Amino acid sequence: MRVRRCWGWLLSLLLLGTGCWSRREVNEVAISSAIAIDEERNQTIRITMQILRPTAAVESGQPRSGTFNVTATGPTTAAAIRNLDQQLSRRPEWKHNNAIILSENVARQGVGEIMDFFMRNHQSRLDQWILVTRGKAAAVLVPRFQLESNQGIGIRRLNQSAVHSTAATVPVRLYDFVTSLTNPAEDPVAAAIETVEFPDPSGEGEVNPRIRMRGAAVFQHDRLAGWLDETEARSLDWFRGEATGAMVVVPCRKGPGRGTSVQLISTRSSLQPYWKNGQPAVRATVRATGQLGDLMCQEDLSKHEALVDLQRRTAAQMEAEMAKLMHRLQKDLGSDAVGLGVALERTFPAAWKKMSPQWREIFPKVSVTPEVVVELTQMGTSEGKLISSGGGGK
Amino acid sequence: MMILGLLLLAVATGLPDLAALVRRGRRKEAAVVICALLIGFLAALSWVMHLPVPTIGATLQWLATPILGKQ
Amino acid sequence: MHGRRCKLHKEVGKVSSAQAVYTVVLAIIGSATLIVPGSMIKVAAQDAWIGCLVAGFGTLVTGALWLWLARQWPGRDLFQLVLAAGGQWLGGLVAVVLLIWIGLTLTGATWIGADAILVVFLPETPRSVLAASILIPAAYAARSDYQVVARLSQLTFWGMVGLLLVLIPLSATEMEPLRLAPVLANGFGPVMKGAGVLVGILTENMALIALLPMIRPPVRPWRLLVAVTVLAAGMVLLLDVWTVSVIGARLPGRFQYPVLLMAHVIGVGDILERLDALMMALWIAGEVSKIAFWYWLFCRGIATLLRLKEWRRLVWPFFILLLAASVAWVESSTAYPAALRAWSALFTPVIGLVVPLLLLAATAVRRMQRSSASV
Amino acid sequence: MHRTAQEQPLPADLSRTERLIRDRLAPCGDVVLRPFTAEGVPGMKSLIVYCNSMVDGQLIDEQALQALLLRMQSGPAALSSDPADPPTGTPSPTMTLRQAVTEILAGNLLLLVEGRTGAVVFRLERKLGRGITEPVVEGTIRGPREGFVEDPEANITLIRRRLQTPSFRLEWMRVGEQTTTPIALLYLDGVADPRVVRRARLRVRRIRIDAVLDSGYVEELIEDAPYSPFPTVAHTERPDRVAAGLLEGQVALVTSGSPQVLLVPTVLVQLLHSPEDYYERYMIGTATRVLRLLGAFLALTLPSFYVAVTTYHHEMIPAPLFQAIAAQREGVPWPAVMEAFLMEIAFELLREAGIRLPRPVGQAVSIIGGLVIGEAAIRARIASAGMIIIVATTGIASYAVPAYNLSVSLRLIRFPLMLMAAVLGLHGVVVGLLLLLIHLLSLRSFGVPYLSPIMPPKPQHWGDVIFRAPWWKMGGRQ
Repeated sequence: MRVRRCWGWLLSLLLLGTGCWSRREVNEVAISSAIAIDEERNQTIRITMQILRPTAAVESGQPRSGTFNVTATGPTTAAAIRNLDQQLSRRPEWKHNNAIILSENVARQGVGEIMDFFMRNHQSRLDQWILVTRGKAAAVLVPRFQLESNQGIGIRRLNQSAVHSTAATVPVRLYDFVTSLTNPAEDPVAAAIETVEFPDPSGEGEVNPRIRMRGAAVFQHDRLAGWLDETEARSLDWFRGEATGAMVVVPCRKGPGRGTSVQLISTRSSLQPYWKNGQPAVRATVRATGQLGDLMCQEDLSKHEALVDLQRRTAAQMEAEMAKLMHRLQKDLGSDAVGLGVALERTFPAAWKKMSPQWREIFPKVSVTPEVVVELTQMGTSEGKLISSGGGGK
Repeated sequence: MMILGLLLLAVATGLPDLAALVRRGRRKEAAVVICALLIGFLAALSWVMHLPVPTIGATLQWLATPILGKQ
Repeated sequence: MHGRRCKLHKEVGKVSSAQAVYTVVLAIIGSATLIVPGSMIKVAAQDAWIGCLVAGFGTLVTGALWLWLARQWPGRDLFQLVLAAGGQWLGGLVAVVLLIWIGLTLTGATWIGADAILVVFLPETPRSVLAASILIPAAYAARSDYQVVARLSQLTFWGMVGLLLVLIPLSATEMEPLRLAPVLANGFGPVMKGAGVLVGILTENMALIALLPMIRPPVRPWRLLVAVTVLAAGMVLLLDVWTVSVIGARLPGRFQYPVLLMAHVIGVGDILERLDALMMALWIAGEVSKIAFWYWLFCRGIATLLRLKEWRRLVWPFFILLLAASVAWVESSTAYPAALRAWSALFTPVIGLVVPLLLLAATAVRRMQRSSASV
Repeated sequence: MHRTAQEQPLPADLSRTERLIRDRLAPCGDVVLRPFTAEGVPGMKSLIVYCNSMVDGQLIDEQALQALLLRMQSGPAALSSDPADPPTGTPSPTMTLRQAVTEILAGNLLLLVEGRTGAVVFRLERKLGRGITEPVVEGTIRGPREGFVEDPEANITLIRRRLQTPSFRLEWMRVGEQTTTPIALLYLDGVADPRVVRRARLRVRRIRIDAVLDSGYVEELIEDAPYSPFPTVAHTERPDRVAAGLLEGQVALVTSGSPQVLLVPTVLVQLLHSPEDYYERYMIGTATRVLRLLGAFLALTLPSFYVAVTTYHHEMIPAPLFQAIAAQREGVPWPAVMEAFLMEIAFELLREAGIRLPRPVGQAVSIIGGLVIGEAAIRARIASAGMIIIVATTGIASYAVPAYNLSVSLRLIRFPLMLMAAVLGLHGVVVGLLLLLIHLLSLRSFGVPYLSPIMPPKPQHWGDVIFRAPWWKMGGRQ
């Protein structure tokens, strides 16, 4: 009698609220893989969403691409996304969205409010990637990835490769981006992405646009402050300790030669603030381990001293790049993308409380001394210097 | 529709116990059960019909104003 | 001698001390694990964990008062104790106040449980259905008496500890102990406010009195009280430290349920995407254990107060009343913290200090009358 | 008057006794009453009564009866201690009419002698029944192949041979007005909890039913929670499983005419263990047991998880898989839960058909049926491929549960769980499992909590719940 009653009023409960709320069948949903946000005149927001066509993956038939783009405008982000419903037979769903691409003019106007929707909505996941592009953001969704089925996965793979191998950009997730947005002591950074026209190598002249991730976009609070090129982005990665891999080309010690390339495998960095005669100063220590990529110099690395010297020169090269970046950030862009403010707040909370109102003025005067230690673990399979090029060797 | 559901819920939760109590002749418990069901049903009805009954949170805050001061 | 042995021993009545501790701990922090860490961090930022220590010691004092009272009237559960100590009128009044407090705690916990599921998982489901889906298992457990509630609480507590033992190492990569760094950066003010949030909830450790007569002897009440308060405050402290070190002290301020947000953050580490389901399951189990205990105490209280013999028959008839109350607790999630603060401001001093002292005084007066009468 | 006549011992006067028995049993048609006189003893009139469809004709030995009569004439029937003497009778002077009727119908021969009250009983039951074969349902790869048969004595012999200990206790009881089926209650003194034994004995005694044709009747009448889908009484065809149960403190009930022996009290954990875990080495035993527990959990929750995740929590499925599922479900007209119900019911129908048909045909039907229906359902857009896989896996997983009655109850509970998954998604499933857990926690089998070694916790037995501790670790301290 006990159990029967328990199922009795459970069913009566179902009667109370017939139907199943917030229920969305798998085939009543339009899956979004990437979202691009542009800004039209008088501040209306244009949302372009790349929707996956599930059946395309199954039916062979005529070669229909697996995705199509849908675009709509609205006064706010949420309104714009809701307006997408007018064109879609199914309700759009961004639970599987991989990337959010912001156009330059959106970034310049300020991204604070736009991000609010993605933090509030229960559908958006925190591990989406945030990117900024120079031209129109919708343009990034047009080119077809050769290796991937849609833009979302393509961008995700590009970001992951940026972290592990090239470090040509500063990969940032929605969660990190919003944390730095909410923290007054920190200025956000985002990866830069662009569409590039490559003439088709087979020469038929059919130009197919490709997507490339290079450089980064640096913000001042929530407004775009400026762009960093590839090498600056890489040194920013070393400051923040985000990327693990990078390819550092070190000029030859003497004589002609293109240089020695060192592939970094893992980098760990930390910022230690200290006081130097009354002014805040920060020591940025980076410990990197790497291996020799190739040797296009006349040197002979078979001896240990040459190896130690190469390690020192690589470290010096990295320190120089990092110093150049700091100069550009402090003098031209005025954006604390490196996170000096966060380090100061953590180690000297009392001092930081007094400094924070004038941080914009103090920041350019903070002296940052990068200290890099590089350790080359292995020289690859060939040993010392094998092939001498040009003048028939010594 | 909701009211029907409420009625069904009241019957499903209250009736078996009430019947058992009446059968065993426990009038006092039966009385308590009946007023529990009645008050419950009225409270649920007032919520379903959106009658202007103040919520518990509001009454608590009103009572706590001397202690916490105006929020 | 090896081999098989008799595994099937007849059930021993009552509850073991360990089960009683787990039951009371979950009765305190069952629903608190959802909102308390968040609201404490909002108020006390990264020093929230110090608030837990302060609240812990504070409620040890109130618990001690209740225990001292219980020792004067051995062998009685909470409501029998109150009626015996306070006599007909005072006891009755105090019992009614206790019943109202238990009812509010019960319905408040149901509301927050339903709201957590609504906000994070099922945005379009009506709140009443979610509240009912949490209240039904709790009523079913309450109906099958305190032993089932105790066992459910024990399983849930082990589950929660197990889950945290899995989650914390997993989130080690995201963890930044330095975020706790500026300790007491802005003095004791916020810490006390943070402690205030928790004290209101930790005063529920006097629920131990309701279970004292149900524990298998030997019963050591003082040790149980300390264990309950330390475990409850310790669990909230662990959650505070963990939340602050993973997502910093600023972000939880902006989220309603930071602890559920952690599942996403840990998922961000691409380690385990499916953590939310596991975390949700245990949070609902914690919710149901808490509500089941208070529902059981509520019905027994009414039975003791009105001198009814059958308390089991009261469980289901009160279902509709409690469901309506829990749905009508607050209008929206933003109003909940203010209501919770009002609830704890109103009831913490009353339940924690006024009631025990009043009853102790009444006992003393009664003792003097009896001794003067017998002389 | 009629009642008292039943209770008094049979009168000395032979003719009255004959009349009593004749009007009681003559209408049966197969009961024979034959006057019997020994040559050497003209004065001794006596009467033989037996039921010839129960008694083995060849065993009736005239000479032995006459020799007995001779001895009885000299003095009170001295029981011949000479073993050479074939079927000696057991005299019972105080036998009442009702006992006499029961004995006759049980296949014994009664010798009534003039001038002596009561009767002498000769056991001449015709022994027929099938030989000891391998149990059909509970087969195992390793371990004894003997299965019980219908004859209770044979079953008890199979058990007794495995437990040659003085602490073995056997009590016979009779149940059922019409059938008076003998039921044997077996337990090990000192191992089984005396209170449990007393409760079992009491419950069997209190059975008021007209016929007991199989141990299933007894199971239903003595079980603890008739309203719970979970079985609190286990039944098995394996003598080694019964021996193991007795060693673990269970009480066995052997019902005459039924190859299933009941084991009470039974807890959930025992239903999930198979005797094979203890015959294989502990590592293999543990591995198969963990697999079985996983199978049981999947059989209960897999379809509802799938329905909940595909209907509500899309973010919990990795993107490529989600895309694939979306593609598969493209043409399916009804929601995931309807599709799940349809497929589950189809699978259950197939399973039931497989059992009902004769063995070779049955096997073929269930396998081919499954494949054909699955394939056709996908092509006809009735169900998606993902759902077919889920349903098939659930079906196979439910076979992993050793106790058939538990696997059926798990399959039954799956349907309400699916309904809750459809209404409240994963939250509904969690609430459903919570309700189930609370129900299990409140369940008791003969006073023993149903989730016994786990909750209330008995750490000394935890070695044998999920894992099977090696023997040298099992049962160290008491």
